[in-house]
Amino acid sequence: MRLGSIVMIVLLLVLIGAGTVQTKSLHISANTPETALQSFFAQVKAKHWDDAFAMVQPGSGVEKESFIKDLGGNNESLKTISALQDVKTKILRESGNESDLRADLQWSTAVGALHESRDFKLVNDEGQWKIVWTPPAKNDGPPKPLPTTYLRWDVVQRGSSRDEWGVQNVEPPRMRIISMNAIEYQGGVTILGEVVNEDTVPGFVTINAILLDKDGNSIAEESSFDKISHTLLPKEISPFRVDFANRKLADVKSVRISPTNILVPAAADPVVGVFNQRIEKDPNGKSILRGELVTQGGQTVNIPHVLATFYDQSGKVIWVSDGYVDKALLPQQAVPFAVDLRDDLAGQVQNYRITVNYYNSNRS
Amino acid sequence: MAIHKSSTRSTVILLAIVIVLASAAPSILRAFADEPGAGTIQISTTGAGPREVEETTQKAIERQYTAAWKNMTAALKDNRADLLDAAFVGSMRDQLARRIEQQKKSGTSTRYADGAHQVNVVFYSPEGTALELRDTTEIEQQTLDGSKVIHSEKVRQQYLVIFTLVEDRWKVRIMQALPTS
Amino acid sequence: MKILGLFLAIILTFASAAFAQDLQVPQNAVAGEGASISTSGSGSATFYLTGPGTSLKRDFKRGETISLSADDLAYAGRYTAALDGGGAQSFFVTAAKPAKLNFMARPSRVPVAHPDVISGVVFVLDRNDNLITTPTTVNFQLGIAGSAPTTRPLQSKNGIAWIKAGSGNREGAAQFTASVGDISAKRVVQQVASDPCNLRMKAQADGKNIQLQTEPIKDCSGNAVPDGTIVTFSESAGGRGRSTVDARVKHGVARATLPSVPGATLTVASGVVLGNEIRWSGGQ
Amino acid sequence: MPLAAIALLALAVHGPLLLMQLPAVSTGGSAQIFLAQHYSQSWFNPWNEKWFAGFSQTSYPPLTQQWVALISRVMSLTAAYMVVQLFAVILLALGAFRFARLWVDERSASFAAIGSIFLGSLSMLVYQSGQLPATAATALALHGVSYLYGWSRSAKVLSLIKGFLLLIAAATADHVTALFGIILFAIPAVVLAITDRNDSESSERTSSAAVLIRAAVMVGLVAISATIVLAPFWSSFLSPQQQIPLPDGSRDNLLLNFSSAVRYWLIPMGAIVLALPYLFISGLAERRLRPLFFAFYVAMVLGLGGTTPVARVVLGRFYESFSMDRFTFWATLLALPLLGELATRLIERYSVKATIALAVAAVLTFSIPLAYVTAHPPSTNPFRTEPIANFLNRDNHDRFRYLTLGFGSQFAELATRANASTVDGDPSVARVLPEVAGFGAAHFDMARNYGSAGMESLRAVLKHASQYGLKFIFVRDRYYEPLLAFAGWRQIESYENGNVTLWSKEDVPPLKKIEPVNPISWFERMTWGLVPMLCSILAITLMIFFPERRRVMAEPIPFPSAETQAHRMQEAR
Repeated sequence: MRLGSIVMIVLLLVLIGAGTVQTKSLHISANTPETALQSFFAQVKAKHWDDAFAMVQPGSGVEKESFIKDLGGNNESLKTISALQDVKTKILRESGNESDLRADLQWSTAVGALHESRDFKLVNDEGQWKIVWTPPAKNDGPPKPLPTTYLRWDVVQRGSSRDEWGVQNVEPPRMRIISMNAIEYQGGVTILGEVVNEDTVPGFVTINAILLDKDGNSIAEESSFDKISHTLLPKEISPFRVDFANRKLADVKSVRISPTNILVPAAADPVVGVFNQRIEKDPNGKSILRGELVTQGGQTVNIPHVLATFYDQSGKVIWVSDGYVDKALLPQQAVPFAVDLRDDLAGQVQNYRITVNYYNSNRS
Repeated sequence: MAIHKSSTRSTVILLAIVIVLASAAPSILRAFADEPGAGTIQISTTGAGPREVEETTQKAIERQYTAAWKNMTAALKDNRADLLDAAFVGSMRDQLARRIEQQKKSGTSTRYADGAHQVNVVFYSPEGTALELRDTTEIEQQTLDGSKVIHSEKVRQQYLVIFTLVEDRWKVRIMQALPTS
Repeated sequence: MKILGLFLAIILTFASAAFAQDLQVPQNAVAGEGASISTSGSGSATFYLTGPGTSLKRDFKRGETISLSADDLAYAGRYTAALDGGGAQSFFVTAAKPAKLNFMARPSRVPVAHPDVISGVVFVLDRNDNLITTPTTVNFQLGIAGSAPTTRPLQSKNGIAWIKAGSGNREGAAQFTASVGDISAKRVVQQVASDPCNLRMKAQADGKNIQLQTEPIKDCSGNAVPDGTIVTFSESAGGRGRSTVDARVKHGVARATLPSVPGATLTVASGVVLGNEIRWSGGQ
Repeated sequence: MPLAAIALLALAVHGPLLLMQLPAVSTGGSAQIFLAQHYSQSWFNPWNEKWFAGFSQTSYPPLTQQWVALISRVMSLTAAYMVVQLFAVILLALGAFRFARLWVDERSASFAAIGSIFLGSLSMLVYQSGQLPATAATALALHGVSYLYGWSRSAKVLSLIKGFLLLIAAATADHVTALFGIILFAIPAVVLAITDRNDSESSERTSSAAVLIRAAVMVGLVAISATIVLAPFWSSFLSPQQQIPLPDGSRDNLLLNFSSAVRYWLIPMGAIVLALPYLFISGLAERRLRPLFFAFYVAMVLGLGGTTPVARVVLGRFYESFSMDRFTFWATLLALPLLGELATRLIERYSVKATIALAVAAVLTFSIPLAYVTAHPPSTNPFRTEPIANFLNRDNHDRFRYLTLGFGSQFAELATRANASTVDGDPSVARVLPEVAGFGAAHFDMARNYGSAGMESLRAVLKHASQYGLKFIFVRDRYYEPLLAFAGWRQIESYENGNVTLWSKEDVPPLKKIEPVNPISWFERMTWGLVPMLCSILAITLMIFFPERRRVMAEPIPFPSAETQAHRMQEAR
């Protein structure tokens, strides 16, 4: 029966071998440009920076530290709380020892899935394909720390005595919806608009929308969620977008919009400038609104969020789109951003407006 | 003799019927109080001002005032102050809680049976956070010591009620019986 | 059955009335003041008093006077005094003199020079929070430091007096006072600048950038808009893109830095108010 | 009295640890306590409003939770859980003895039972994962399978009744054991019954077919009854509900992932790893033991998870539904009879030295998992959930729903303490909210661990916060803060020195109760509420009051001195 034992052990080893080969096949291999890039991103996904950097063609300006910062993020940016989820690679050009590839990266981030399209050049280095890493564009000098002298509003809460009848409380700030538009898009109904804080104190606003049928009954209820800048300083305007999936505009008789606003503590800093805004076509032919974000104060912005409002000739809001920027904004340093624009609307857009919302990890 | 016997029997039967009916009187009176329309509240907003009463506010007040009477009746009957929070606030809640506390101590309780309410909104504050109404209703009130009915009466009563908006609900803050003119 | 019930109720009412002669209840009781109830007859009995916030049970000897403390009659409303074995009388306790004004002034912030934007509602209460339903004169006074206040006396109705007033032309903390006799309640209504009026900016070259600065931003009544107000500077350079900065007002003016693009158009706005426009020639 | 001694040893070893309530903070343990709390309050109504905005507890077999609920009448829920777990461990040791007795002599079976108390895999399941249902169901299944052997081989009606009741009880304790565990133990037992059919003292000859038919009758009866009793469970379990697979180390390739290999294989196997060559040689050496070896082999290969392709192929859609460590647990249990025999042989040959070595091996196998649990506690930086529960229980805060993010195993602990309802729930009892149906069931508390799909499903439910009355979110992992801030929640409070923050949304209306989804019939409520408990009580009563022949047990067993001849072919006890 020793034979039987040997057979069982061999069978076990074969099964383990099969399982390991199957798993291993997903790991390091750099025989072709595509597998090399896949392997590279497998290391990035596992955050094995050393192994990933080993697949980068050594060259001037390629430093491991900046390489890790580029892929793993820094300054508590969105990248630092992102994980690479999926990679799709495509060969753009192949010639002998050089190849151009495009990687469509899907990141899982704290604010949802993010897509990134990035082009890479690979060179064949003694049979192994290596990635030619383009270091991120350096800004002019190190960040300049500037003192923050803007004011801050604090809300002093009254002690929670049981009965506060007749005691004067501070009202929530006055907010006003200055425009609203309902459209049908991708099999659903979308409500677009803008809200302004007309008051002299900051406010926190959320927009709830209810679709009503011809009998006044509620069909669906949704909120603006993250398609709005919730904290509005005095006279600040934010766009909002409320999406209702699987609804038809024809079924909707009216829309009930209910903004909820409260007085909140807020700081007037940071001020973010949006420079060089322009509508372009990306390599895939899609319309994109691009620009650069620059903080004008001395504060770092960890996660910027860009909201774009698009207007037609009559000044009507025809679309609102948004995008998160995966790099932190350091004082006075420009960080590029790109926001999608619906191709079918690109021709109608006469004007647009960018609002920058942000999250700071030290924000209370 | 036969006549005498017969009249004695009749007297006993009659007395028995009277006793039975007398003991059932509170129930009968309550049955009357529970006639159709008892406890129903109809709110008129005619003459309310300075702010016009919104339809949703009117419905909310109707609902909350009905709940207030229901909760107050149950709280005073069973001596349960925890039932008050849903519909009362401030001094009215404290007032009822104090009464329940005293009832508990003395082993007494109060039963209310309210009839139909005719309610007029007399004031609705400009900013929409306070509302005053005048209610005319007929109530039957019984004071009980343990299970023994000490006193029972049925009166027509007028109340001045102030509702205030607390968080997201209208609650009774003042409910004051007015002297009958 | 209904007739029988009615008959019994009448009998019970008459019976109660007969026993009620045993009790002499106060006729003009005032909330928060003591009172007494005199009784007749002999022997011991139990006395019950139910009313708003009160439920008393006391043993006593018939013929004695039952005294009720200020606390027993703290609340205004209908009270019922009853004896075990029958006998009951009801009486009303009215609210005492005004001791507290519940003053709801709205809003706490208001733009200047707007009519009927301030409202004040006063609930006239005694010291035990009973609503004083007899008409009472309430004086409302609204004014800002340095100017004569406006005073209006109004009669309360059902315990409530209310007023609507417009905001003044000057920003600052307006004192809003309601008083009855020597009792008063004070609230502050912050009168704030209205929307900017005549928003103007100037531009200055600063190397590769343009420094933009507004003139002191004021509303149409001449009040400076509060610091922190958003002012949007825009630079539009046709096909070369556009730049914007949402600056905050600080010490009455707003500043921003934009890239210098010759031929660009510079505009300024705050909320829905638009300011002047500058065509940037490159700093010359 | 070896049985009593084994029970006492199990009590002595596990009693103090369970008294310390070690499993209370484990993910599985706290979830079981939560589910038991509902039975303690509402035995016959499985609709529990505190998770998933309302879900039916028929989505998890009820037996152990009902036992905990019953015992919690006289003590706290946590203490009741520990009592039931202790009972399960003792029952497991006795079951290991009974099962081993089918294969090996009494002395070896005693060693096997002692070994079961010190199993690393058991320690991991009890103290790390809090798998009370799995351990209890396996214990019941071991006894049940032994009676299956007795009935199949000798047609004893009492064995049929006991086995039937025990296997039903096992199925109503844990569905994975019902689907896979019972099969792994039953097949070798039935094959053994066929082998042993004519070895009894009786001169009557029995055919293989008769044994098989009897086995089929019992298994069929169990299958039908379990299907009827657990009907509400099967309908939800087998519905094509998508579940996002949670990364689980037990499905890793253990050769390529050392930490997973340690956690899911080396520590559960413990000193058994050293005995593997013996198991392979001895298990195949004798024809009678081969079925046992093959069952062990299959369980071990399945327990290797992603190291071989077998588990993925064999388990199909269930592969990603549960952790593979229970297959390793079953493998170690299936190895015990052979290990018991090995212990007997070693002690025969090396006496005291062997005894000491075996004792050290057993103690190490048992203590290393405990050290691992201490080093890798189920809840890192445990915190007090009382202040959070107090917040939810006061000022009508339970008019709204809440959500926790990053609470880990303390998620269920908070759910047990709080009166308020959450939109989340343990994935083992997953009800998929309509909003997240497109992404699959996920435990929002650990949404980030599910990757993009998890975060998208979290976004989807947050978008409908108003519909669910979801106002309060307690965050223990700052990872989620940007999403909440951008979505309109504001931080309003912090607890435990800022370790946990409370976020609130202003415009959320109070919750609307959700009516039971697919409410079950009165009959189903009754069978669900009564049959599992009755089966387990009746089975244990029968086992105690109607024990099988004590022919062998009457003989004194020399311990630890050697026995000259091993008795292998004795009946189940």
